[in-house]
Amino acid sequence: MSEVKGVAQKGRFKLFLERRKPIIEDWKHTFYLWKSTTLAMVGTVIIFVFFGIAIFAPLLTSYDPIAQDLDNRLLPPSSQHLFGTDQYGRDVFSRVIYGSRVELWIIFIVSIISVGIGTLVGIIAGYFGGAVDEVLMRITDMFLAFPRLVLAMAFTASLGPNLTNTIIAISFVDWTVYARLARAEAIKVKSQPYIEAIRGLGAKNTRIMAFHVLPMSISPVIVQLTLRMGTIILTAAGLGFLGLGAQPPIPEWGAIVSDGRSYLVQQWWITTFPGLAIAIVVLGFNLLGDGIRDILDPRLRR
Amino acid sequence: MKLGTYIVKRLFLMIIVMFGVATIVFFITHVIPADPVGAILGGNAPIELVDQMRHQLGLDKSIPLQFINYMEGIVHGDFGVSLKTNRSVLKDIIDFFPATIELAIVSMIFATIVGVVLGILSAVYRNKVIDHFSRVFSILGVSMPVFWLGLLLLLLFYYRLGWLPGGGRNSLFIFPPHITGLVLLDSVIAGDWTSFWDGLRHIILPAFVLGYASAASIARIMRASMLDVLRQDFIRTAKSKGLSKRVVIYRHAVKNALIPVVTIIGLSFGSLLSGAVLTETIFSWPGLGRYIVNALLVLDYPAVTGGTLFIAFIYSLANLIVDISYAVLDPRMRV
Amino acid sequence: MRGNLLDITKLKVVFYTYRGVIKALNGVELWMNRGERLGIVGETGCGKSVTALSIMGLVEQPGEIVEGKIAFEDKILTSMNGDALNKIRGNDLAMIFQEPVAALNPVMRIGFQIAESISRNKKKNEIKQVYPEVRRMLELVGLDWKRTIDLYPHELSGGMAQRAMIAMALSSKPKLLIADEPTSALDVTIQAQILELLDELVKKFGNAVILITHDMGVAAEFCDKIAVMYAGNMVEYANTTDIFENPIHPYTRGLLRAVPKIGRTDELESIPGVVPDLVDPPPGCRFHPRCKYAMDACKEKFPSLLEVGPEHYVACHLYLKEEMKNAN
Amino acid sequence: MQTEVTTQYLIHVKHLKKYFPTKRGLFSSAKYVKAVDDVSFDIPKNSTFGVVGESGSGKTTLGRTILRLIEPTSGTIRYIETDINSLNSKELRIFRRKMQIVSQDPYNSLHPRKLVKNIIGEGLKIHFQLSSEEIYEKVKDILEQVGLREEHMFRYPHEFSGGQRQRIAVARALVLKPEFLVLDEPTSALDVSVQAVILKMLKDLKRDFSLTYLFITHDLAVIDYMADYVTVMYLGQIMEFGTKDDIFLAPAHPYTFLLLNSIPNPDPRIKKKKVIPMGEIPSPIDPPTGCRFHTRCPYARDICSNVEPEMKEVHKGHFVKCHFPLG
Repeated sequence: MSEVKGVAQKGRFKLFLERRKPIIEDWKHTFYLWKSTTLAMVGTVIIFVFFGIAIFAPLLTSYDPIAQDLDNRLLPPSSQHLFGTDQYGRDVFSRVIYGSRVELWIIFIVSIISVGIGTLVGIIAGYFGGAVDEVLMRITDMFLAFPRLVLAMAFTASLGPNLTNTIIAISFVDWTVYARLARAEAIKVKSQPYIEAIRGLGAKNTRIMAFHVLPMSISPVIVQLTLRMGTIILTAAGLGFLGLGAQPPIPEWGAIVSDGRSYLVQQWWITTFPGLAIAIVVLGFNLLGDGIRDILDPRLRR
Repeated sequence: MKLGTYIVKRLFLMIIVMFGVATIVFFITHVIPADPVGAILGGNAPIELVDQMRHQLGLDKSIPLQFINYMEGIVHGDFGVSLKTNRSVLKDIIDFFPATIELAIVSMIFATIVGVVLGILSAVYRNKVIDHFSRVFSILGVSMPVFWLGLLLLLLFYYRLGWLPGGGRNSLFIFPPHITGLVLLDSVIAGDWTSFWDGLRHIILPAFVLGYASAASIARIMRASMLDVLRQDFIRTAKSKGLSKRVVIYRHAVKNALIPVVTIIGLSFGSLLSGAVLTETIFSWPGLGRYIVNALLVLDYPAVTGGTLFIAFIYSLANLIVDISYAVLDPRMRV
Repeated sequence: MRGNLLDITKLKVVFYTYRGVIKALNGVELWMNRGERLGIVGETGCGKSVTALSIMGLVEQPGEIVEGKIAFEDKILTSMNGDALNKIRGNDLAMIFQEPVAALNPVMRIGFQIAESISRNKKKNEIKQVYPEVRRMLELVGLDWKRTIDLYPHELSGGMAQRAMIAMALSSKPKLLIADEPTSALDVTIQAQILELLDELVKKFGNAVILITHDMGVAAEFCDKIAVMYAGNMVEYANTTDIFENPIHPYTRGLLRAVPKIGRTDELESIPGVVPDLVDPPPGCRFHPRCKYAMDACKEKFPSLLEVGPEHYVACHLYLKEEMKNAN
Repeated sequence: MQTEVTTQYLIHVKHLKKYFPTKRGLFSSAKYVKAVDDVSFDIPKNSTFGVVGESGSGKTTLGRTILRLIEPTSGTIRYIETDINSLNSKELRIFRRKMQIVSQDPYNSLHPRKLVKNIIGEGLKIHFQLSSEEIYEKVKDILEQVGLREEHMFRYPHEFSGGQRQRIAVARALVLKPEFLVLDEPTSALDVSVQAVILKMLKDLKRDFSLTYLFITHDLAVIDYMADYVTVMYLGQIMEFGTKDDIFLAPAHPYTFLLLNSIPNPDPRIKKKKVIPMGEIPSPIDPPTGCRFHTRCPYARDICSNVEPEMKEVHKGHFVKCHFPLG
C-alpha cells in the first residue's frame, strides 16, 4: 500500500519537475551567465570569503581583538602577528578579522532600513504620481541636497558617535537613492501594458503594487544595493576614520586606519592592512554588483 | 526664452529645497541633541555657566521660537558665533571656503578630463588593452577608501620619496598674493610663478586623491554611454553617409554620449565635497571640510549649522548649473 | 554579372550571440540593373535588412559576412577596406531607414546633417558652404527650408523627418538608394505622400532603388521587380506582376493568401507553423517544416535558383523536379 | 409568426470627452490634448464594432476610456443599463469581469516574470474563490480554446512568439467569461502570416463565446475583414459611421475616401491615379476650427474652416460629419 503511494509520490515529483522545467532552465541560464562573467565570479568569491571570515572570526585567530598587551607594542608583521601589532599591543590581524563582523553588521542593518524606506516611498510616489509624488520627491530632494558624508557626519555627531548611531545616520542618508530608483522603475512599470491588463482584470491598487509593480521594480534596486554596499562600508569607515563613527576599542576598519595614522611612517602595517581589507571588500561588492547588473540586463538575457 | 523659463523654474525649486535643507539642519542641530550644552561643557559644569551658555545659544526658548530665530538668522546670513573660534561663523566660512573650492575645482577638472577621455577610448577600443586598463582603473577608483589612498600616497611621495610636500596649501615662507583666495588663480593674476609652482605642488596629491573616485565613475558612465550611443540608429545613418570613423565618433557620438555624463559630473561634485572632508583632514588642507569636522568633534553647533548649510547650498548650486548645461547640451530638453 | 548595377552571390552573414551563432543570411542571391526598382519583401527576421546593411558595408560586430560576394558595378564591395567603402557610401550608395526621427542625430540641426552628406568629412565651416544646395534639396522634398533648416530632429514629425532623410540620401546623387521600410512607422496618408515623393524624385534623378518592406501593397505599387525572402534566403525573384499573378514558391503563395485586402471576400489563409530559430535552422530548404508540398529532397539540400519563366527565378525542389521531368 | 427584430445594444456612449492636460509652463495656462472630443455611438450586441483612424485620432484613448481604464473628462458610458461612470471603485472592479481588453503590444502586455499559468489565473484569483485545482483546470481549458496546450502553462512569456503571446493575452481576457472585448490593434505588431491566424481565431471565439468586439485598428483592410460596423475617427472626433459596406463601398466623408485611396493595393494591375490628403495631421492640442479635416481636405470651402459640421444621416444608419458629403 505504502509502496504504491510512494511510487505515486515519485511520479508526482517528476511531474512537478517536468512542469517547472522552464523555471529550472531559467535558473540554469542565470547560473551560466554568472559563470561566464569572470569578474562577477571573483566578486562573489570575495564576498563569500568576507562572510566566512565574519562568521568564523573566533576560529581564525587566537588573539582578543580588544585586549591590550603593552609588552608587545608596534611589532612588525611576523608569523606570530601576521599583520603586526598596534600601539596598545593588539594584534592587527585579529582586529581586522573581527572588524569584518562590524562592517557586515553595518551593511546588513543599513540595507534593510534604507531599502525598506526607499522602496516604499519610491513605489508609492511613482505609482500614484501627482501630488503624492511631488511631495515625496521634494522631501527626497532635500536629503539629496547634502553631500552624503557631511549629512551623515552631522547626524552621528548630533546623536552621539557610536556604532548604532552610525547605522542610523547612514540609513538616513542612503534611502533616497532607492526612493529615486524605485520611483523611476515604478513609473516605467506602471505604464506598461501588462499592468493595465491586470488593472483591467479588476485588481486593487495594493494588489498591483505588491504583486506586480514591486517585483518588477526591485531588481534594479537590488543591483544598486549590491553596488552601494561598498559605499556603505566606505561611509562607515570614513566616519570611523574621522572619529565620528564606531568608538574605540570597537575594531571598525576605518577607525583602525585612523589609529595607525600617527604611526604611518614607521609602523605602516597598522594603516595598510585594514585599509586593504576595506578596498578588497568594496571591490568585491562592486564586481558583484556590476555582474548582477549585466546578468539581469535584458539585452544579454534575450 | 524657453531656457530662461526653465532656469527660473529651477531656481524656484531650489529655494524650496533650501528651505527643507535648513529645516533638516535645524532638526539635526537643535532638536535631536538631548543636551548640547552638557555635551559641550561636560557633566560637572557649574549651573550658572550652563544657563549662560543655554541663553547664549538660545536654547532656553521653545523649539518653534528657536526655529523662527534660526530661520531669520539664515535669511540675514547670520549663523551665529563659533564657540571655538569666537568669530562670526560666516567670516570663518568665507576664510575657509576658497581652499575647498580650489581643491574641488582642480579635482573636478582632473576627474572630468581623465574620466571622459578614458571612457571614450575604452568604448572605441572595446576589449582592447586600453579598455582593460580603463576598467581596472575605474573599478579600483570606486573601491578604494579616499583616506587610505591619501595616507598611502603621502607615505610614498612625501615620507619615502620626498617628491611632494606633505600637506597644507603653501610652503612655510611662501606668501601667495590674496585676491580671490584661490592660490593658483591669484598667483597667475599677480604673475607670481614661484607661488604658483608651490601651490601646484601642494595641490597635486590631494586633488588626485579626491578626484580619483570621480574620474573612475565618470569613466564608467562615459564608456557605457558611448557604447549605448554607438548602437543608435543615427550612428548607422552617419556611417551610411560615408563619414570616416573619426568623424562619426567625435562629431556624432561624443556629444550625445556626454549628455548623461553631465549628470554624473554633477553628482560627483557631491561626492567630491564629501571626500573633501576626508582629504582635507589628511592633507591638513585649511578648508571648510576640516572646519566642519573640527566643529563636529567639539560640538560647536553654530559652526556646524553654518558649515553644513553652506556646503549644501554650494552643492545645490552645482546641481543647478548641471541641470542648465544639460538643457543647453540636449535640445530635446528645451521643449 | 547578372545585373549591371549590383550582383550578390552566395552571401552568408552570421551574428555571434550568447545563444549561439545566428545564421542570418544563408547564401543570398540578388541582382539588379541601373535605374531599376527592386522590392525585397518578407516577414520579420527573413534577412531583408541584413542584406541591405551588407550592401552598405554596415554589418558590424557581433555580425560578420562569412562568405559570398557583393559586386557593385565594377567594384567588389566585400573585398574593400573601410576607407574605400567610405568613398562609395554616401556617394554611389545611400540609405534611408524605418524610424526617421531616430535615424537623425538628436543634437544636430537638420540643415547641418544634410550638408554633411554633401561635403562629408570636411571641417565644420566648410560644410556650411554647401547650404545653398541644402536649401534646394529641402525644397525638392517638399519642406520649407526657412522653417526647417535650423530645427532639431525631435521638432519634426515622422513624415517631415523622413523627407529630410530623403533629402540627405539623395543629395549626393547616389546610383543606388536603399530604403529600409521607409514608411512602416508612418500613417497611411503620410505613407502615400512619401511614396509619391520617392517615386517622383527617383524618376527625376534616375536612381536605382531597393525598397525593403513587409507590406505587399507598398511593394506592388512602387517596384518593378520583387525578391521574396524567407529565413535568410531569396526564394523567388520576378517582375512585380509575375509575383502577384503567378507566384510559384509555396511561401510566396502563402504570403499572398494571408494578406487582408479591401473587398476580399474569401477567408484569409495562414501559413502553419512559425518562422524557424536561425540559431538552429532546419536543414535543406528552410521553409520545408511549414510547406505542405515538402519532400525528402527538401530536408537535405537547399534548392538552387532556377529560371522558370522569363526573368522569373525560384528556389524550390518542386520545380527542380518538374524541370528534370521535362528534360527527360 | 415573425416578431420584429430590434437591434439590442450592449454599450451606449454619449458625448464622451477625454482631455489630457499637457505640461504647463510657469506662466502659461494649462493646455489640453483633446484626445476624444465629444463622441457618441452605440455598440450592437454580438457585433464587431470597428474603429479606424491614424495616429492621434484618439482611437486608443477611446477604447481605454470606455472601459474606464482612463477616467473620462465628461460624457456617459452605459453598459446595457449600468452607468459605468457612476460605479465606485469597488463596484467597478467587480464589473470589470464583463469587459476585457487585449492590447497592441504582445511583447509588453504579459508580465515578464510570471508563468503563463499565473498570468491567466490572476483574474480568476481576483474574482472567484477557487481552489488551485479548479484554477488549473480553467486555465488549461481556455488555453486549449486559443490553440495552446497544457504544457505552455509553465513557461514564461519570453519563450513565446508574438502570435502565441497574443493568444495568451486573449486567453487572459476570456478566462473571466466577459461579454465585451476591446481589441486594440491586436495584430499590428505581428507578421501577416501570423496576423491571418489570429484574426481567424478572434472571429471563431466571438462566435463560440457570443462576444461583442470593439475592434480598434489603423489598417482598413483588417477592419474590412473583421468588422460589421465601422467608425472613422480623425483628431478625436467621429467623421463617419456606418456599416462596413457603407464605408467601403460608398464613403461619404472626404477623409474616409482619401484614407481608402491612400492604402497601397497589393495588386499591381490597379495603377490608379491617387488623390492624397495634403499636409500632415494637426496637433490635437490646437485642433483646426470648423471641420477638423479642412486643413487637409481637397474639397474644403470657406464654410468648412469656420463652422463645425453637424453629424447627419446620409441614408439609414450611415452618418457623416461633413458639410459636403460625397456621392
